Amino acid sequence: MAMTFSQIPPETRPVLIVSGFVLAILVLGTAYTLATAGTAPLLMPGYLLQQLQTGAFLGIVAAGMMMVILLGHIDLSVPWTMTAAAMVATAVGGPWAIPAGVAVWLAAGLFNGLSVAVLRIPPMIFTLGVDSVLRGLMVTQTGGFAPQDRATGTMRLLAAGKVADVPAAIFVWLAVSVAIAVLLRRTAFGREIYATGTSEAAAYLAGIRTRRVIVGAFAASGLCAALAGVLLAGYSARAYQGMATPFLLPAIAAVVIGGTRILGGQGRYAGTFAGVVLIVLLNSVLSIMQMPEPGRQVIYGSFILCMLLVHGRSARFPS
Amino acid sequence: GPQSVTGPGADPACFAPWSAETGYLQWAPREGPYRIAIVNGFVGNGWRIQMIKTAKAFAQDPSIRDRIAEFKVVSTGTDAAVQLGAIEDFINQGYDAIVTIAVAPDGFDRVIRLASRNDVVLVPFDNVLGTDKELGTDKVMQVNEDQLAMGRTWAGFVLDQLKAEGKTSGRILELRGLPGNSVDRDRSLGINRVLDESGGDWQRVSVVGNWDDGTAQKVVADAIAVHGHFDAILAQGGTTGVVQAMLDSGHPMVPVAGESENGFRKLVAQHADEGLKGISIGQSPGLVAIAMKAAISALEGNPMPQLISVPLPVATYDQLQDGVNYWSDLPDSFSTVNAFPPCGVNITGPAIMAQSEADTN
Amino acid sequence: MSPGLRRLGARAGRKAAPLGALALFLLLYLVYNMLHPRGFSGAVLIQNANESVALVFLAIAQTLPVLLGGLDLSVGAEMTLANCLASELVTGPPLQVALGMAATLLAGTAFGALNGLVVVYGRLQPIIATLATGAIAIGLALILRPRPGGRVDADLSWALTNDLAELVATWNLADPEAAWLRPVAWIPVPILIVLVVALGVWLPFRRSLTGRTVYAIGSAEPAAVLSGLPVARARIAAFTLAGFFAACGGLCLAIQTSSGNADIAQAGTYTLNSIAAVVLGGTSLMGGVDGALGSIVGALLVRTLSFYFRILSVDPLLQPLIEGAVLLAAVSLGALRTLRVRNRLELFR
Amino acid sequence: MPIPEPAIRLSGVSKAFAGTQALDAVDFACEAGSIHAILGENGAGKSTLIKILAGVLRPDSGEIRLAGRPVRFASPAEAAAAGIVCVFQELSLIPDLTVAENISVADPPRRFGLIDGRAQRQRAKAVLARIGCNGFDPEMPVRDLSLSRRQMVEIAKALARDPKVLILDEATSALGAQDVETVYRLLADLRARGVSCLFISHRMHEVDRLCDRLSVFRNGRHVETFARGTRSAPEIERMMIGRDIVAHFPPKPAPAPRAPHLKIDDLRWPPRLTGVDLALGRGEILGLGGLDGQGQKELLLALFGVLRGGSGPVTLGGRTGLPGSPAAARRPPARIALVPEDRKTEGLMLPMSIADNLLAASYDRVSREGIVSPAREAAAVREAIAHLRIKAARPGDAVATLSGGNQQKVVIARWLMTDPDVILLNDPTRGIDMGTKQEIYALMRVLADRGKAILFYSTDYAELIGCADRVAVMVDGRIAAELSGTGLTEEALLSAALNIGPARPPAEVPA
Ligand SMILES: Nc1ncnc2c1ncn2[C@@H]1O[C@H](COP(=O)(O)OP(=O)(O)OP(=O)(O)O)[C@@H](O)[C@H]1O
Ligand SMILES: Nc1ncnc2c1ncn2[C@@H]1O[C@H](COP(=O)(O)OP(=O)(O)OP(=O)(O)O)[C@@H](O)[C@H]1O
Ligand SMILES: O[C@@H]1[C@@H](O)[C@H](O)OC[C@H]1O
Ligand SMILES: [Mg+2]
Ligand SMILES: [Mg+2]
Repeated sequence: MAMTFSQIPPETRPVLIVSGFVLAILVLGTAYTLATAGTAPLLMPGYLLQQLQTGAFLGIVAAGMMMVILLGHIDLSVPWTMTAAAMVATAVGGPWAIPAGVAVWLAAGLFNGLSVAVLRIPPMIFTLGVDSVLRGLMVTQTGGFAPQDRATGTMRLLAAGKVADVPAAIFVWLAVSVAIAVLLRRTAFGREIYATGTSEAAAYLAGIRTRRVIVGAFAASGLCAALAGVLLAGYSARAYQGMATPFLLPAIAAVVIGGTRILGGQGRYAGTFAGVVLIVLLNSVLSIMQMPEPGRQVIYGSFILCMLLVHGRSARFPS
Repeated sequence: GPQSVTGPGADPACFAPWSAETGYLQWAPREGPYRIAIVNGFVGNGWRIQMIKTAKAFAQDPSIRDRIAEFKVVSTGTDAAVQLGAIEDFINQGYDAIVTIAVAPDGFDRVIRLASRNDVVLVPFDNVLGTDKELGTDKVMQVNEDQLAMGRTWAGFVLDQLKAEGKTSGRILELRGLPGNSVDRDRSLGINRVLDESGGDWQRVSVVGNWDDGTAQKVVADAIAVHGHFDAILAQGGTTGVVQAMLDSGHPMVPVAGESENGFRKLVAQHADEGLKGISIGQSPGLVAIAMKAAISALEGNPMPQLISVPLPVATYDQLQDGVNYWSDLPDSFSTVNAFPPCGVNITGPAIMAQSEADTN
Repeated sequence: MSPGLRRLGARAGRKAAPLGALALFLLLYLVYNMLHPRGFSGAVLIQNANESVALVFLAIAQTLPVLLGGLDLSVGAEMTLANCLASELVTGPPLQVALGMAATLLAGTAFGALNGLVVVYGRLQPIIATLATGAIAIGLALILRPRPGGRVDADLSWALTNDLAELVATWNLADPEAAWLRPVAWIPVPILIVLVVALGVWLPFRRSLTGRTVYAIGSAEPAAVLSGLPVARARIAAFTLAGFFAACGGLCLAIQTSSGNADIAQAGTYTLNSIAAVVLGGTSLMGGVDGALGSIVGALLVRTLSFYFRILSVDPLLQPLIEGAVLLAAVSLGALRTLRVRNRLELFR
Repeated sequence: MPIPEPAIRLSGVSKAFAGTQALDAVDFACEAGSIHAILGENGAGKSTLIKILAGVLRPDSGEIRLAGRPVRFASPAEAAAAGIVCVFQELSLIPDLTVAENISVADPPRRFGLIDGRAQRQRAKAVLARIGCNGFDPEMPVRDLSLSRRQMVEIAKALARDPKVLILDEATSALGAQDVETVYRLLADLRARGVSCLFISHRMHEVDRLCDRLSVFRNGRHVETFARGTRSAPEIERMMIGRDIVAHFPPKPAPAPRAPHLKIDDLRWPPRLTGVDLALGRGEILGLGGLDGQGQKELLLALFGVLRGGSGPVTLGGRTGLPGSPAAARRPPARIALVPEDRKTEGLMLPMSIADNLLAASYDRVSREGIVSPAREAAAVREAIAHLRIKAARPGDAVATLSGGNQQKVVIARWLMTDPDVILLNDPTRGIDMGTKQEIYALMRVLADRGKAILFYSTDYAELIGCADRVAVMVDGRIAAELSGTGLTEEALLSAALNIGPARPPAEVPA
């Protein structure tokens, strides 16, 4: 086993590890439910799909976040990019709701990207500022009462609707996934993200427009966040403050659990995808167990930790 | 600091003592007009915004306008250190009264001590402080509706509805508020005591909705997804979201207890006959106005109850009247209960809504 | 321009950030006091000190991981854990109070050490490892304190949240009117606490081999290894100290609020603010340069902003917007230097 | 009388890395008080050997004896404690610490357990004086030093630990002639004091001048050890490479009049460039000489669009103006390529695959409608590896696993893929073995003959003389002299670099 495992290309290992953990969770969770309630919701397609539907929003956010993390950067403006997009979409309403909402990425993504790339401000801090500015804008714009905070029909359809018993949101997530995967593996831009994330100086001297790459990645992250926000509003039928708070850290966790190097340069999208599934399932198991908040936190933390430790063992370049 | 005195206090119709045992406080009278500050904590929901708007509107109210020299509102967020800092700062700035919603029921010892040293009237309301000699809160004047009673009334009503359906056991969803706040704690206590006393065997599922429609809607939707069916839902805050979640998931209409959001009352009015037997008790954002008034009265040197009780505005599904205690043509996210005529607080929910429209564009 | 001059320039450039931050802070704080009805009074200073001390400690804590070129996302949680622990232990007879404080600091330090061990022997990136351990810390805090409450010795919280005179008076350590006391009587105790801890812990650390190694790792880890510096020890030490300083913050918070509160949101806010403080203070997130003093200034900057909202009447609905905008402005100003960089290769280090 | 135990003795030492046997059952000894050269082409295992001695790497098998006692080092610290101090090929200085701090980084002078700044400064001054670097202030951060200064500090740092065994791994590769002289004197004087030195260099003439004994390594094996002068240069090279080398430098074509493709008039980027005039024609190799840090690096960077605010008309193939960025420089019309000074930080993305490093500048060439075509990609990589004979197990391996020389080849190959008109080379053969050097010399000539214009900075005079059609010597950011034909001699270069003797006016290029 170990023998064969070491032959697998290093960047693929995390994907396998995570997938392994997904299976483990399904098995353990089912064992638990069988023992306690005698039911096995985790194995019922209906329940699983419902969970993946809620996972879709996290998945889309994580996809964008991965682009930024591959550069060794981070985007903390995700929560309010999502919320702002949702609020704008619901406020505009009508056919223009979705375009209007998604357009928020311009504000967030490009602004982040330019200041990180040109002014070279640490994204950790700048995106944090952008997050609170967006929050401020929304609070003032809505004056607390969202003027009109109901999701439009289309939004409901995309987020909560079903196609052949499969939630539409899942298809959106899959579409985004394919797009990102191709972008990363098959386009110059994707390769340049890896190069820039590994060594910006070397990439720059190789004639790569690293500034464009950085801006592009943040734009992608903003775009995904905005899209996820609009969908989330569709799913909960409304836009509201704090709707996106529970997405930031899980998104980062999913990306890193999926084997993307937090310092940039390495990571496969498949890993991120699996990471999202893993986190979603973990949460569902915890809520099935009616695990109280303290326990949740401890388990959640320990879980991520041991995931990381497992990766550490199979890492290519130990820090 | 204030002296402990014996009642009766000023204007009992407005400043009703909590109970017979409630003590009275009296500050040395001082010349108006006064400088008053509002120190809010959490800003995450419509209720707080409406509270702030009410406060601002009431400061302009003819009944007190000329007794206020300066009026300031800050929201500190949920960071205790910052809220305490803000209060202490206003004490330093020489404000006469500070009206506040505490981010936590205790930890205020220092500011209480400073307030009484500097003869500043500190008036916690809504999320009040634990009343306790050691905490020194026997020297503060607080304003609130009886949260325990609110919880009990909710649970009592719901149990009656269930009994009427012939249910003495089943699964009940409790939707909690913002963790750590006294309001959340007391309401939950009230609810669960009644459930315990009822003797019925109730499986309880409890989720946290932060008093916010959106959050409430999401967590209720998840709870329904996990547990399938609930026989009743006891919600504090965000009740519109609760019913919305039931509708979206096709959950049968069952008895629901909740707050006084216009949206909730609209939905109850619509779906009562399908089984949405609702009870709506309003924690009134207008409390802030009463607290302001109480502060002024105290500054004028009147004896004041140490704990001022504002009656629970209860409306059950069968008492709802469009245009009277809810407005089908207005948005969802404001609290219908806002005015309190016995106290001369006549700013209604719709009025505030109107004003907010004005503000936002 | 001679090479020598250029190097002076370069060094100034490296120090420019903290100096700029200091200047900005002094300016803002001066104006604040001028606008404040009781400006330049002991009371105002005490209040500001109390409100800032926890964040100041967190900023110091965050500085060490940042110097390593990492981030500690668990400082807020560590602070909360300490805060809850203190609300259990720091009460009762004097001895118990003293032991309680010691135990609190010890616990935080231990948790920090745990972070260090995980990072070093688990070979994990700090930022993500502490994301996980942070959750664990919060979990533990919640177990200790499911809802806010607890007690902290009343005299203690009074004595440590006022000026030196009060402290002396509260425990009648000496005649409050004593001549030797007068000149220092006005100094707020929190400031003294920070000074004592900073001088007593940070300075020696910075001048120890371990401290030097922390800087070296942030600057060029492989080189540090080749040079035979105690890399692992330094890493663990850095996170351990971070835990200690975070615990100091938590203890101060407990003393100030005389209670404990396991508030997840608050922990998050403090962590992010600590990062903001460190950056505003000029320590490069790339690691290696500058240090605690800058971060303290950064923390004070962050706090001073919110002071303004109470003297100017700003619509509360506008406050988040203003806070964010000012933060952006501050960091952007610091970054304008990069536009003057003439050799773009320098942009990348 | 008994033969004294050698200072160091390795027996049967082996070390393997993923894929490569870096050291293979090596027996090796070095006497006390001698300077011992270790020769071998890139990847021979030299650095690995000394990393094992210095406690950076642990051997898979075998034994190390220090003055007869068997030793095992768990860390560089332990090795240093035992008296083995190493100047590493990839320098071990901390950029953000000052020179003084770096010199006594791991065992600073202490007072009451705390670092004593003053004593530290004095110690630094002292050692710097010993290597003739009184020039600069020990309080300045190493970040601001040129590569050659850093190497001197690195050497000072090693001295400060007063070693019993001093190891220099290509420690002089970036030093100008002057510093090299100082180091020679230093080593001689250490030898006199019974210190033994292991000296790794690819510059034969250095080795000849300096070393008492020479050991040749090839493919991780110890080939032979012998006293200086007992073998001829060609013999040694044969040992290293395992085959004969014909001529060192490819023949130069007869000087022909060339229309300038790149023309620089009075290019300024104060304070480093103070008015550079150059003309370079297609098919020409123009060498850049002079002591290190006279603005050669800046000149290349300016031409490549890295420096902001450079002024002075530059004409490139008829067009005027500097490119705004490497991105712009790379593309038509400019078509410039730069092989940067430090391949590890500026040239390569070390953890990425060899393939990705090769393609970094040419993704557009291997993709259709923005989508990278795997087939073209693979083809391009295969071609590049073959063309420069890069020693790599799999194109998917991290470029970090290649030895210095092969890493350099990757950088060059990357740029050849873009088919540039102008090629800027910044000391491309630094730390590269003879075999590879020769390949690069030959390659340069081939490229020139294909009509490329090549601007080539080197710290190695022999190389400049051997390869360049003309050499422009830079002093203080301008061209002090231009040498060509018979005027191009080591002495001429040195005197021009030191600005002694009649500085010749730049020879006009006949148009
Ligand atoms: N830090 C960087 N990362 C990536 N590319 C860069 C960077 N700096 C410059 N470039 C590239 O160089 C080109 C122009 O650079 P830049 O905009 O910095 O010139 P500039 O700042 O205007 O300098 P100048 O004043 O000399 O024009 C851009 O197209 C960009 O691709
Ligand atoms: N960290 C590593 N991982 C994998 N392979 C390595 C590593 N370090 C060295 N090698 C391999 O071991 C062999 C010897 O490398 P080494 O650096 O000792 O050669 P060298 O003689 O120093 O070459 P150069 O003269 O270019 O420095 C090379 O084939 C190299 O690819
Ligand atoms: O009292 C609660 C108030 O504090 C919160 O802000 O909104 C809901 C109310 O029930
Ligand atoms: Mg520009
Ligand atoms: Mg080597």
